[in-house]
Amino acid sequence: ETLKVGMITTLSGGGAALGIDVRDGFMLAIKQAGADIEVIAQDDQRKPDIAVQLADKMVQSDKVDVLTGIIWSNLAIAVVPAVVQQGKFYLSPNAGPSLLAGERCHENYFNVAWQNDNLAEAAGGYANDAGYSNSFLLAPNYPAGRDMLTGYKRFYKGAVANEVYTKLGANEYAPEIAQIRASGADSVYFFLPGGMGIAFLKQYAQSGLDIPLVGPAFSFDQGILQAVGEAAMGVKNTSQWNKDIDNPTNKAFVESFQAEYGRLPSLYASQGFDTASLLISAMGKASVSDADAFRDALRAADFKSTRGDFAFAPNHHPIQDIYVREVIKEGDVYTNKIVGVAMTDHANAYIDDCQM
Amino acid sequence: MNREAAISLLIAAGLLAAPLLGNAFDEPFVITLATKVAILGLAGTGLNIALGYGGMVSLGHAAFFGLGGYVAGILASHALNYEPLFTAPLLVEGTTQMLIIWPVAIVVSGVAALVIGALSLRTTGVFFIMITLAFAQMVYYFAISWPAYGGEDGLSIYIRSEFPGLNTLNPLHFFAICYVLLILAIGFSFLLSQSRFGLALGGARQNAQRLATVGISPFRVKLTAFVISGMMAGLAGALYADLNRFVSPSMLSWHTSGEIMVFVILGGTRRLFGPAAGAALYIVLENTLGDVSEHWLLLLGALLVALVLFARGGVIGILAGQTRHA
Amino acid sequence: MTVSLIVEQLLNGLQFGFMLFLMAAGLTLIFGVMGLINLAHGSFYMIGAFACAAVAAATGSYWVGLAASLAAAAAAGALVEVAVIRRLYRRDHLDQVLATFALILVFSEGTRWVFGSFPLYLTVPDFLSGPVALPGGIDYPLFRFAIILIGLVIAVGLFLLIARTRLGIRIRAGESDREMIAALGVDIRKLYTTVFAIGAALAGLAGALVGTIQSVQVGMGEPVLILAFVVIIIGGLGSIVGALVSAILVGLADTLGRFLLPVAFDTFMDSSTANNVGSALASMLIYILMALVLFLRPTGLFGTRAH
Amino acid sequence: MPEPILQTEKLSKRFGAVVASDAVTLDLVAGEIHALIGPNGAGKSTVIKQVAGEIRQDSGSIRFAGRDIGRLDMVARARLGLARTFQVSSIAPEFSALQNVMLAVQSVERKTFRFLKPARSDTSLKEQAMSHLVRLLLDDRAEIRAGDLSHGEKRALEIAIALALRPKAFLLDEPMAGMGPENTAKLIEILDGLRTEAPILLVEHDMDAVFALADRISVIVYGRIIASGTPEQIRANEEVRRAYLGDEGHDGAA
Amino acid sequence: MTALLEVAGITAFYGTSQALFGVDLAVGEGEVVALMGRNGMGKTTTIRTICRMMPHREGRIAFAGRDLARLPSHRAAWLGLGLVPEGRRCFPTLTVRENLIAAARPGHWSVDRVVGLFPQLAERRNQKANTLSGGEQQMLAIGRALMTNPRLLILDEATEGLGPLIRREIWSVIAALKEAGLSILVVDKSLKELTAVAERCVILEKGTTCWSGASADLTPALTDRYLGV
Ligand SMILES: Nc1ncnc2c1ncn2[C@@H]1O[C@H](COP(=O)(O)OP(=O)(O)OP(=O)(O)O)[C@@H](O)[C@H]1O
Ligand SMILES: Nc1ncnc2c1ncn2[C@@H]1O[C@H](COP(=O)(O)OP(=O)(O)OP(=O)(O)O)[C@@H](O)[C@H]1O
Ligand SMILES: [Mg+2]
Ligand SMILES: [Mg+2]
Repeated sequence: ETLKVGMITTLSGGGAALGIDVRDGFMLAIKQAGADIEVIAQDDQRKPDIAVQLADKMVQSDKVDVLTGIIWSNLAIAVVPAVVQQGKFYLSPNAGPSLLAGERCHENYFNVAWQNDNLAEAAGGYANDAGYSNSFLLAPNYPAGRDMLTGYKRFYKGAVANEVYTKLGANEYAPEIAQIRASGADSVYFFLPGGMGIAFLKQYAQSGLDIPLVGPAFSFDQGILQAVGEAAMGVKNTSQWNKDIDNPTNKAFVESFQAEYGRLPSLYASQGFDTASLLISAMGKASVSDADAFRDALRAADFKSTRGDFAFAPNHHPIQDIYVREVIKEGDVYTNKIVGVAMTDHANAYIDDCQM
Repeated sequence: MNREAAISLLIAAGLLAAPLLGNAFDEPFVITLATKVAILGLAGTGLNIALGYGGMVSLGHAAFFGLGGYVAGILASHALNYEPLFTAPLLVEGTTQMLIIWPVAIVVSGVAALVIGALSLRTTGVFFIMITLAFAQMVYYFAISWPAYGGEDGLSIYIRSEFPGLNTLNPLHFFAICYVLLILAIGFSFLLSQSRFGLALGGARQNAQRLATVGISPFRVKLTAFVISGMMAGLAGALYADLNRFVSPSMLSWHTSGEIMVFVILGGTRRLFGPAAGAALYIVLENTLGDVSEHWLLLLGALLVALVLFARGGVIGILAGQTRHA
Repeated sequence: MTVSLIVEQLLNGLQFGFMLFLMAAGLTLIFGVMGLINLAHGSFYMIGAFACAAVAAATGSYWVGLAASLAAAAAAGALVEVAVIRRLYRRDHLDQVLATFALILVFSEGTRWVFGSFPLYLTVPDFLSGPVALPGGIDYPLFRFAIILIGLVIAVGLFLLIARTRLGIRIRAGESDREMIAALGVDIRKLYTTVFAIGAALAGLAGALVGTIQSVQVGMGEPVLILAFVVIIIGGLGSIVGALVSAILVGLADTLGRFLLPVAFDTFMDSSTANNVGSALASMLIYILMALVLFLRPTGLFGTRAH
Repeated sequence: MPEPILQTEKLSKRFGAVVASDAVTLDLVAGEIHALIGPNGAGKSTVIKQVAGEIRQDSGSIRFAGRDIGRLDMVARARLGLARTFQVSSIAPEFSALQNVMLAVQSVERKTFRFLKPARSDTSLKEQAMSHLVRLLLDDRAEIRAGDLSHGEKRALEIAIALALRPKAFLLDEPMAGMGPENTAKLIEILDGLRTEAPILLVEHDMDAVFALADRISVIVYGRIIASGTPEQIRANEEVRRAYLGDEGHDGAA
Repeated sequence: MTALLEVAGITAFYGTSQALFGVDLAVGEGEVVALMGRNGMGKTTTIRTICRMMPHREGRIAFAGRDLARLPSHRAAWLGLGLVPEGRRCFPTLTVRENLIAAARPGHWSVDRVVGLFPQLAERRNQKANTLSGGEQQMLAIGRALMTNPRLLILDEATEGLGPLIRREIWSVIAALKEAGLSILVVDKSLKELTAVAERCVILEKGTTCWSGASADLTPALTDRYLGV
């Protein structure tokens, strides 16, 4: 029978690019598999209260079986616990807050992207490999920002030159750049998603500083890179996916995505695609009406991921390789190339906090 | 009965009928939406007292709305985690009883309104708009970066708070609570607007100097109205927290202030049912336009512009004509 | 902490101040002088940035892009004034709030429709690119000096326009009594359309210039809107000098606050709490500043008008 | 002479270079109309504003009903019984004329903070307010929006509000301005009768009215009182003639 | 002779309430006409329709041979209407000088001539209008209208709030302007001065012209009946 999926994601306003990529990746997988899935995708406007109400609607009125789509951690925290309590499945294509990985983990909650700290941890690991010993850390002042610095420090072994939290949404980084200059750091680790990252990278390039930058993939994703341009060239960043990961699934995905939508897929598109692939694999094994069987089928993660090997840790978050990428230019297009592996079969730090 | 009264009755009846129909036709989401309309209408009714009757254009009501929400969230989360709020000087436990949460929310937001109002009422006009915004933004950034109750991530309540004799988890019951409170608030606004205090408040809005020369302190009158207004917004916030079983700083953001203000203007300032009508229209548009197009915000914007241009005095204004009680 | 760091931060604060002034310049005219509440100011800012980015990409010339930003924003401004704002002069101020709030939705979503959801590329033109070396070993980006310079020019220009020209006198007269100035023989409608378009063009120019070193994306105008209002209110309505002074004050407070507050708190609490509290306070700082100024001077620093 | 109810002592106020009032010493005793006249810009309104508390004097003191009110705000002074009218009508434009007066009545009753009882059902409030409108020939305009009244009607409403305050003293700033001849005559009659209720400090440029009404006249020029006395004394004063009256006083006598 | 200003049978409304029910009035070239009536009879409303600050519904208003019906108020002003409005309406945030030059049009009157007429304004050239005394504002309003160098000067209670000496001064200015050939329409409360300077009077009662004729024909019976004196 038809499986009903409710997708709550950001389709309007500033953060829409991410939501659209997740949705497009997700839909592509369904289309390719010809799976019998009905997707109801709706815009959460990046507001937690709207997201909660959409979840209510999808559960109560649309009677969906599975929910997915949320981009932002704060929205996920608002929506997921209530949804899974009502016996629905939630597959996260992006947000992976520590709360949902640890204390508030749930048997019906699966994260197909990463635990939030993962890419930061990998960046810390990479910093060790690169021989950095005095890092300057920079993130916006909100929970995800603090998690991203904690994740880095969890693996990074060197000293911390300074740790600076900026206002969320800040676009002006001259004061921080001055502090970096004065700090004597040998590397800068930063987490500044979206427009913040664009502004920072451009301003950093203008400042004439040449201390190496490293960060999680979020500021270097395919959509954003074109806007940063030259200023991002050569920067190392960590990601569980890149378009040049060498496996047939990924190759096919990148090609078909480009053919379908006329643009290169981003990290988020791959996550949307993988989420749908996981769902389809589980559908093949069990009916969603048999929750236990369906859950086991999901847990088996018996699908071909665009990132290669993929398995779930006990708290239903990925065990996966995380790569180091470098920003390059291919023709006119700025993109990433994998230059190394930061961590292999990496899980997450919250497994022990999770009792399910 | 004049025309506005008839329309008001119609709106009240419609808002009551929608969830009942939703329930009958197995569309429970309609109940949620109607509840949301009632709650945001309540917040708007509160703002209408300050903005409409008192002429105090506050762009900071999200602060009171959010504080009410956080009161509910914090009390409930302490109760659910069995952690007392304070141990010294006396033991204060959390609670999930609406009948306790509401008064606390009302008092907390009232006190906040008293402080913010007292400081802000030195200014008038757009300066007042901006200083109330400033205070709300302070609370907002504080909530975002203060980790104890979740910061930007917010705070989940998981279980809706309880009301004696009702099952609040039943959407209809919860709607009934919100609806009754909305009607009570509107009734109170009506009495207030017709009372001697309402007369003085209108005087303060139109000409504070005139009021002062007849020996009534415009400051005291306005501050009183501002506090009442903030209290209603706080109560609405507490209900909103229970509706979503979740509070977050977004309740405190200037968008929320702006949205509540839009409900009031859209419905018609100084119209008793204006805020509820505005909230209903906005929420219905928000929930139906999305199916029309991915670019539904554009449609919404265009519709709102058209409404401002052609519907003087808001929705109630076009329906009921220009006259209104001053 | 070295002297040169402090000097550099002061310079940053000053520069941020000029940037703020630039962002607020258009609003000074529309809101501060004409007295129209225009929440869609940020949209003109965004339109300028997108026009500049798109045209610069198409033509390869940053300068043509800048010209396009002026033209596009002015056109949008004139259109908005004629189609919407003009019909609201006789109404409650609040109708302007609702209408321009709605216009934000229209412009943001319209821009996303035309340009897609991804940020656009816009970067510093080559000959303004890179740092210059200042005495004391400070490298400072050349483009930021250009922003200071342009900010100054606009400040002086606006000041002369408002305070010294007949046009300025008429705008101010219209702000307090449109009917009367018209009865005396001034075509106030045309005048207001023109000035609104100029205000929008200034916003567009600011969007292009600031977008060059920040990011060009949908929604970029929203934080600007609030900042610009803050600047004008602190300065006092109608006062160009006030707007400039207040922009610099806000710029310095914000820059020094985010840099010094964590350090200051570090002296008496453990460093991670200090960092949290300090940066939390820093993000509230400009609002604290605004509340303080308004508490002490309810019509702003240089304001006399209580409207 | 009885103890004055209102007494200003050396009130001074400067605005930059302009000395708006310069050591103004004035008093008002029960039962009298004391006119304050002088050229435009001489500082008459400034005196009224200082007494009413709209602006704070730079120096000097004000006593009213036996207390020093120099530091009280407008509201407190009004509550002590000072009723003031404005040179430029100051009314609540969206309220009806009647509601404008009701506001004053309820203030006198000290019953403003009543939230639940409808004011319109309060017949005594309404009746009292109406009686004051009747006095100023405004009864058929009672339900009109005050902002829609004609200029002269607004001026009359302003007086009605002051009457409704039943004050201990009136401060009237050009009450006749803008009123037609008929209403002026009517107002002269009203003020004439009013002086026994409460004394009036009257600022007015209508010399017919001033000479018809005043028991005492003080003349202010450049912020300074240059003469004070009975109407006859003032009319005869050469300096006053030169600075202000011209030959107006003679006409008034004629 | 065709009149400079001709108002015939106009009616006008504020919202739904009618204020004018048929006003007729004419001002000839170089003529001074007084518009009279009790408070609230429609004098100001008539003036507002002439200056196009509000529309009329029926009737005709022509100025210098042009129908004003479709003109916006600034165009009417360009034809040569100069208004001293009721209640002064100086631009409060502008200085005295700025008030004067805001709408100035070239001609005889200049800032220097105006402050020559009202020396008190000279010292206050750079003072904001909202800090002027009432009488000073009135002088400013008159000066501002003169600065537009009108063909027809319309004075709505222009001597309100002025002291006796200045008032006399204004009346002699009006007389002088009349000598110089300016047409004037004037509303004022002081009958004596009005009838001295105006050739003709028009009296309004409840929004209609109830009497008009030469000043000389204005009998005490008439003034008692229509003006209450
Ligand atoms: N805020 C102010 N700033 C500067 N000058 C002021 C201010 N207020 C009043 N003045 C000046 O003080 C003087 C006295 O003004 P006031 O209003 O008391 O005059 P007045 O006697 O009432 O005159 P009128 O009869 O014309 O109303 C005037 O010259 C006026 O210009
Ligand atoms: N804005 C308005 N809205 C509604 N009615 C108005 C408005 N202005 C004036 N009126 C009414 O129109 C009528 C004529 O008013 P108008 O101002 O023309 O009288 P006027 O003859 O100039 O009186 P005054 O001598 O008092 O200035 C009055 O009854 C008045 O109440
Ligand atoms: Mg005066
Ligand atoms: Mg009149």
